[in-house]
Amino acid sequence: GDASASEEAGKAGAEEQLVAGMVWYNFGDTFITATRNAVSDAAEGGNIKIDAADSQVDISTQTNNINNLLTKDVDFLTINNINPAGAPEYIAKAKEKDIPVIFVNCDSPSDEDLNSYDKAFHISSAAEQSGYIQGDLASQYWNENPAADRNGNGKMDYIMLVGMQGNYDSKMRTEKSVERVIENGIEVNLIQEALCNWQRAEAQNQVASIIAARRDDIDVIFANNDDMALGAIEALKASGFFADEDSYIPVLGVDATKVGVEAIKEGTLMGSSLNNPVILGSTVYKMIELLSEGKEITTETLGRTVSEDGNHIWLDYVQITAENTEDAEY
Amino acid sequence: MGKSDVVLEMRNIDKEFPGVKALNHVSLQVRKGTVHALMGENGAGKSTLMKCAFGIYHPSAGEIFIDGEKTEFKNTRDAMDQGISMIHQELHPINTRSVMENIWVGRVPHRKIGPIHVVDERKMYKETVELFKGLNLDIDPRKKVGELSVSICQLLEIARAVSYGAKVIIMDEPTSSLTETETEILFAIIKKLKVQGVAIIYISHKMEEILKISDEVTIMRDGSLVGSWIANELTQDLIVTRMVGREMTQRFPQRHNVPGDIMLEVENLTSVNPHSFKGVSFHVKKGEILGVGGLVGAQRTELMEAIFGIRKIDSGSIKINGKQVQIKSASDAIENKIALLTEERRSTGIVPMLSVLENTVLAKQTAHTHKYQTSLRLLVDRKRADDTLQFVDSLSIKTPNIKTQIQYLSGGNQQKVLLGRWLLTEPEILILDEPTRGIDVGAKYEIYTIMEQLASQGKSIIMISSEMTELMGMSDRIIVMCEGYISGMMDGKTATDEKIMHCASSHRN
Amino acid sequence: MVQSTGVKKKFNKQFFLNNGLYVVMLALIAVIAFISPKFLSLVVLRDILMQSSTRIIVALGCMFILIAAGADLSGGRMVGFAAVVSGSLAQASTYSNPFFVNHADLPILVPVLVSVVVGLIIGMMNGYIVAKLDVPAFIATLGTSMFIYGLNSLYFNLPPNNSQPLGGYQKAFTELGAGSIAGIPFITLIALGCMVFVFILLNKTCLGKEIYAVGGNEEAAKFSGINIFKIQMFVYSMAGVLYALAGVLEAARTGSATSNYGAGYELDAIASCIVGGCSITGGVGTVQGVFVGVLIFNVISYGLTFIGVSSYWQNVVKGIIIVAAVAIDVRKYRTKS
Amino acid sequence: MVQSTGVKKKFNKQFFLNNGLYVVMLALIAVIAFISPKFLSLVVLRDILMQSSTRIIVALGCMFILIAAGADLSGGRMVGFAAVVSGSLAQASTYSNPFFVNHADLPILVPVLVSVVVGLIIGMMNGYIVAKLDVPAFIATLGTSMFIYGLNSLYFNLPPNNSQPLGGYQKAFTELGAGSIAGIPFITLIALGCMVFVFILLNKTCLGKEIYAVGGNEEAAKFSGINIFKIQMFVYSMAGVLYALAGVLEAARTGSATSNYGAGYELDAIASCIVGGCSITGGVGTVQGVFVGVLIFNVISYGLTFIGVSSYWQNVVKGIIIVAAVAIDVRKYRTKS
Ligand SMILES: Nc1ncnc2c1ncn2[C@@H]1O[C@H](COP(=O)(O)OP(=O)(O)OP(=O)(O)O)[C@@H](O)[C@H]1O
Ligand SMILES: Nc1ncnc2c1ncn2[C@@H]1O[C@H](COP(=O)(O)OP(=O)(O)OP(=O)(O)O)[C@@H](O)[C@H]1O
Ligand SMILES: [Mg+2]
Ligand SMILES: [Mg+2]
Repeated sequence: GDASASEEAGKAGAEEQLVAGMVWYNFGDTFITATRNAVSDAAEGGNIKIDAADSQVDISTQTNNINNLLTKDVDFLTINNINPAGAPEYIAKAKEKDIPVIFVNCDSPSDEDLNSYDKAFHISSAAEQSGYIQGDLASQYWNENPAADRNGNGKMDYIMLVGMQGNYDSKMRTEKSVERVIENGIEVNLIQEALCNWQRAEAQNQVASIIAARRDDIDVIFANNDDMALGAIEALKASGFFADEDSYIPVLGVDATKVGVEAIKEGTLMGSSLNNPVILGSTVYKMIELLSEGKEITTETLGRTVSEDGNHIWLDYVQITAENTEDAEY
Repeated sequence: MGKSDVVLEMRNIDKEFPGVKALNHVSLQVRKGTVHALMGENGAGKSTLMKCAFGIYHPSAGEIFIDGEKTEFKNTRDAMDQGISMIHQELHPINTRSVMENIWVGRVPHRKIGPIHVVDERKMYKETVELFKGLNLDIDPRKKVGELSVSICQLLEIARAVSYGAKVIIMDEPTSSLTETETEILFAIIKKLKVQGVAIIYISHKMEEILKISDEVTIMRDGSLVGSWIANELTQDLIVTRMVGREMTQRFPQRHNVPGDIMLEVENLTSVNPHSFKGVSFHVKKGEILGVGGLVGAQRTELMEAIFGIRKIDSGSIKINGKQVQIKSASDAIENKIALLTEERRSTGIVPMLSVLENTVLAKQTAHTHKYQTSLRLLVDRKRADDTLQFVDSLSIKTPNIKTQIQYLSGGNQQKVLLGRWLLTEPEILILDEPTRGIDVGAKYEIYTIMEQLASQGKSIIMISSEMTELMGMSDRIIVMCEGYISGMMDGKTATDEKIMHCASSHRN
Repeated sequence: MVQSTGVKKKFNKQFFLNNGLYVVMLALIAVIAFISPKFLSLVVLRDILMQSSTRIIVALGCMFILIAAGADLSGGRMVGFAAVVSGSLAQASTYSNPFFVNHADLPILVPVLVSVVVGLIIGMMNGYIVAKLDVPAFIATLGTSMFIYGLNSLYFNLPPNNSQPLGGYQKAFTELGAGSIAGIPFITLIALGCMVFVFILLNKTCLGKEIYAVGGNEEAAKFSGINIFKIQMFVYSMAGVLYALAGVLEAARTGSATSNYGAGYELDAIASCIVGGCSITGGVGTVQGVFVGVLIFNVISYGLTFIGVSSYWQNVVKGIIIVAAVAIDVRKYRTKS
Repeated sequence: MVQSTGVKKKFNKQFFLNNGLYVVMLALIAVIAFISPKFLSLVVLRDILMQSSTRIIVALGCMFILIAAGADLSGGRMVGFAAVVSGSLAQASTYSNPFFVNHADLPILVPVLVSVVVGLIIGMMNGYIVAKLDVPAFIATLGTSMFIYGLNSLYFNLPPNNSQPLGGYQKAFTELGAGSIAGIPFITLIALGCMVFVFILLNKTCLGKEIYAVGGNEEAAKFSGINIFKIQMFVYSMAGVLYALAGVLEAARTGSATSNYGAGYELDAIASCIVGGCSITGGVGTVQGVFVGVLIFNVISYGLTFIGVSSYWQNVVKGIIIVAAVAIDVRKYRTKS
């Protein structure tokens, strides 16, 4: 039955343009913007119009946007979901309208929910991976550099710069990075967790204060994104770090933004990880295209690994350090 | 007096507000070196005409001539540049700034350093001191205006208007918040200005003043011109008749009230504020009108506000009908059947953006809510409107309708609304702080009549007044205050200007 | 004949001026409908009403404050706090990530009431700080807004929840936010109820009149026997209750809640009120005005998304429309000539 | 003897009351230093001054508006716009991800001037909307703030940048934000310069007196022939320029810029001003007051992080301190007895 529905959609497409409604959590976010741009690039010359809405980091606005797009009778719905609890409802609504729904770069709806509708998909990088990469890089540095334990207490004393309370990525990165360090057999000690709302200036201010208070205790700084990591680096520089090799402190970010990569090249940011927005954006578009043509989404048709039950596509984070900055180009 | 003497001429001025024709073909000629009184009932259009002459309003029709030349004022700056200055009926103090800055606002003495106008504080101070000396005023130029009393603000306003060195000075009720001493200061100033050839347009509802200082009188009624006369050709009665449009033989009503038992007794009342009233004792009887005289700063207002529960008392007691009462707020006072018509209409009286209706019923509605409510505790609009209309009629309040915002009424009519507000609470003790300030003769008479009627019904009335005639004409008894003390008490019938002034200026002897 | 057209023209212009806001809104709808005719549908109306509902309730709270010449920046954070508190209490006992482990399904009146009481307490706190401690309302409510945001974050971060977005509400609670009767969403009905309630309170009760008087001239109100402290306590408490109610409905409507809920709602609410004719100097404001104010904002947001204007351009366009709407609307007060 | 102690005590109490804000700030510093004595160090002082510098400049802009009895919500977005504009022009030609491809190193005066001119234009726009179109300042500036945020996002998203955080500034530009002379950061010196400039303008020039007059009583000012339009245009323009300057310095200080820079600065600035003695009803405000106001906020933020208070608790504590500080400070006005 569904194949014919897709066929219908395909036929309709010949005369009438298909519309994909896309809900993004924040247009102000660097990564999301890059992804949106990648989608637009992929859609260029295609038959599918993209209708993007900005949730402005607000679940309520996201809810409004989804309703709005459904009311407009879009043919596809993609949700960069910040409301995991709402996933079942969104799937139900899409099912009611009989349109495909794709959850993009967010916490996965439960298998039960995904399986309840054969046109529900989830494509995302695994947020925990970015945490693991940070953990591994920190552990590696710790093990290779005896001087890494700056206060000699045998523990990795770290600062955690948190993106946003209640945010899935933020939570995963905060938890998994340290978990991995512990798994690697290193004792850790939290100096301070600072909520910086993804902001560079905020991170810079708070880290300046922490340095003034605990200058000699800081072994590592984990940041949930590159912006905050770079803010921390700015504060470190201002208080004399990074002047020579002895005044190095490993700072770890996520995103591999262009400025981030510059900092890696410069030797201040130790490492980051890339969730390639171009791959994400183009794959999302490819999925929509396949669906519009009535084709099935498989590892072969999509060119990306599709899970066995056919509704998960996991994209990998790529670790970026001074050795492979060229991998961050996209 | 030839035509060439005319400095300011207004010809056939029209001005309309939504729903009101405020001015209808009004003409006015003001001569050099004279005082031209502008008279008329509340709402006659005096202030509106003057605002047209000062560029605040633009007339809908008509012409204005300065020294015989036709002109037009786009704004007040234009008017000032052409030699006009004005004392406004409603004061506009900049409370957050100093006295001298208020005087020189808009034209602060300065030096030019390149393109920058640097304030010359010293010069500003010196010029202020000189100005004040010339006008016989004693005010610290550095004081913040917010800390000064209304009367001082009024004097400042006068000084400011004079300091422009204008050809024509418009004075819209400059003495409404002055006592006689300060009024004398103003008259001296006016005399000096006349000699210098300055023309003065003088608006006042105080009859005595008019004939004392004016050379010519123009009378308006309901937005139209009644006529202009040389002052010596007029008598008070004639002016009143022409203003009101009917004969008025008496300024004060016949009094039938008989003072009875003591109603309110104040003993040894002392303010927590060391500069305010101290050890004040007095009483007022049922059916009595008690006048309270004194100079500015005599603390009469503070005393009454304290009795009304607004200001804190350090010691002393208040008894009503022989029973001691604790009054800690206005609502306590109202509950004890006290009403206070405040001195400053704008700051403590009207709620500008609310309607005449809302302003009238405000106090009664708060104190006796049940009278306006249904069983569901909802207000009945009809009852409120009835109460309001009753006073609009009985006090002949001029307003397009009772839904009009009170801020669009003329000053005198606002005052009547406020009187209505308090009469509605059916007080036993009615405190009136300068009740006829800015009120026209006709309306004054109406207010006096109401006072007399209330007193005849056995109510007690306390009237603070800086107008001697009113004080003597209406009071059964007069107490005089000075610097926070009660400095004298006398019978209303035997009181004289001299006696009152003597007590008002010193409490020690 | 010529005469009568002249009069008519003048009348039309006056009508246009007096109803500037409505005219702008209708023009806006016309433009959007022209671009995308589907906009004129019941579903769209329903969506917009639904999205406006919680905003209306917040704005009503804010209106109380503005009429009384106060200021309140705590609205947004109050919405967030109430959302999290009610969400944490409205979860189904079967939900796999419960905020409180091992509890039975609570009657949904419990989350509603608890949140509203929290709102009341915080509102009273605001009122007390403003009215008794004389702290300028702006600072007082900014302070409480930080304070309750902090509390909310701490509560939201309690184990085992650890800052996870709340979810898994009982059916009855979700129904409160998403259900409807005869096609009209419950929350729209609740908002309507609030509007009627506030309308009656402000226009038909003594208390309402006293609020206007206090906002119009506090001194005059005091001299007339009005208890300023009582009125200020009342308006801030009332606002707190309305904010909390909005928060509860927001949680129910979205089926979730985080500590970031409601961020920025206070400014939106103040803006809607002012667009709707309130003044920050107090003494004026009507329920109808505020309703239109809120609606304008929501029609713009919804409409621009509906015709596919990008988020960046939306901001540009929104800014222009809001300013233009008010610029047209204020012309009616231009009596000075 | 007894007498004299009595007098002394009274004097102390009066002194305490008159300087409530300073007392609170010193008490705060004392508590923090007690917990962590290292707080009393030059580095900390330097950090706090540096972090306060841009905030002071924003607050000074805001102060102009508040003195003139206006309101301005566009400050934060103006900072963001200026940061992005200046950042895009201050990049080194050698940077691999330039905003403008193939350009030479521009003299750093160019980004500074261009941003300041942009600030001036937007400030003038605000002034015009408020003074000529009679739109309430709150709405006018909210509208422009949306408008410029939209513009900023569009500009920031231009290819090839596509919303990537800006970076790779010329050395001279970075130096402007991070450098110092004799241990005093440049940006602190610039903030100091702004304070002196504003102090002179407000207290020593006719224009300054007129601004106070307009804010203190607009009618009085108008009747005295002051051109209200001119004054309002001036204060909004001046504010725009100061916001823009702050934005440039923020970009230089952080070595980056995104369109989200400055979000929320406007409220912080208003709050600092009010804590420092400005009133939203206009006519009052001093440079010293605003300086202390800004400093208090920054000492709290810095100090709480310094002693390791968690972010969530920080909000709770901040809210309480701000309210308490102002509650103590306002007692000095309590002359009514
Ligand atoms: N701004 C305004 N809007 C509407 N009506 C107004 C306005 N100003 C004055 N009026 C009306 O114009 C009429 C004349 O008012 P005006 O203030 O000139 O009277 P007045 O003669 O000065 O009275 P008073 O002696 O009480 O001061 C009144 O009916 C008043 O209600
Ligand atoms: N400490 C104060 N704080 C605020 N207002 C005050 C203070 N002292 C006096 N006032 C106000 O100043 C005005 C003048 O009051 P005061 O009692 O000094 O003079 P008065 O003799 O009553 O003046 P009048 O004769 O005009 O009634 C009153 O309106 C009063 O409310
Ligand atoms: Mg260590
Ligand atoms: Mg008048």
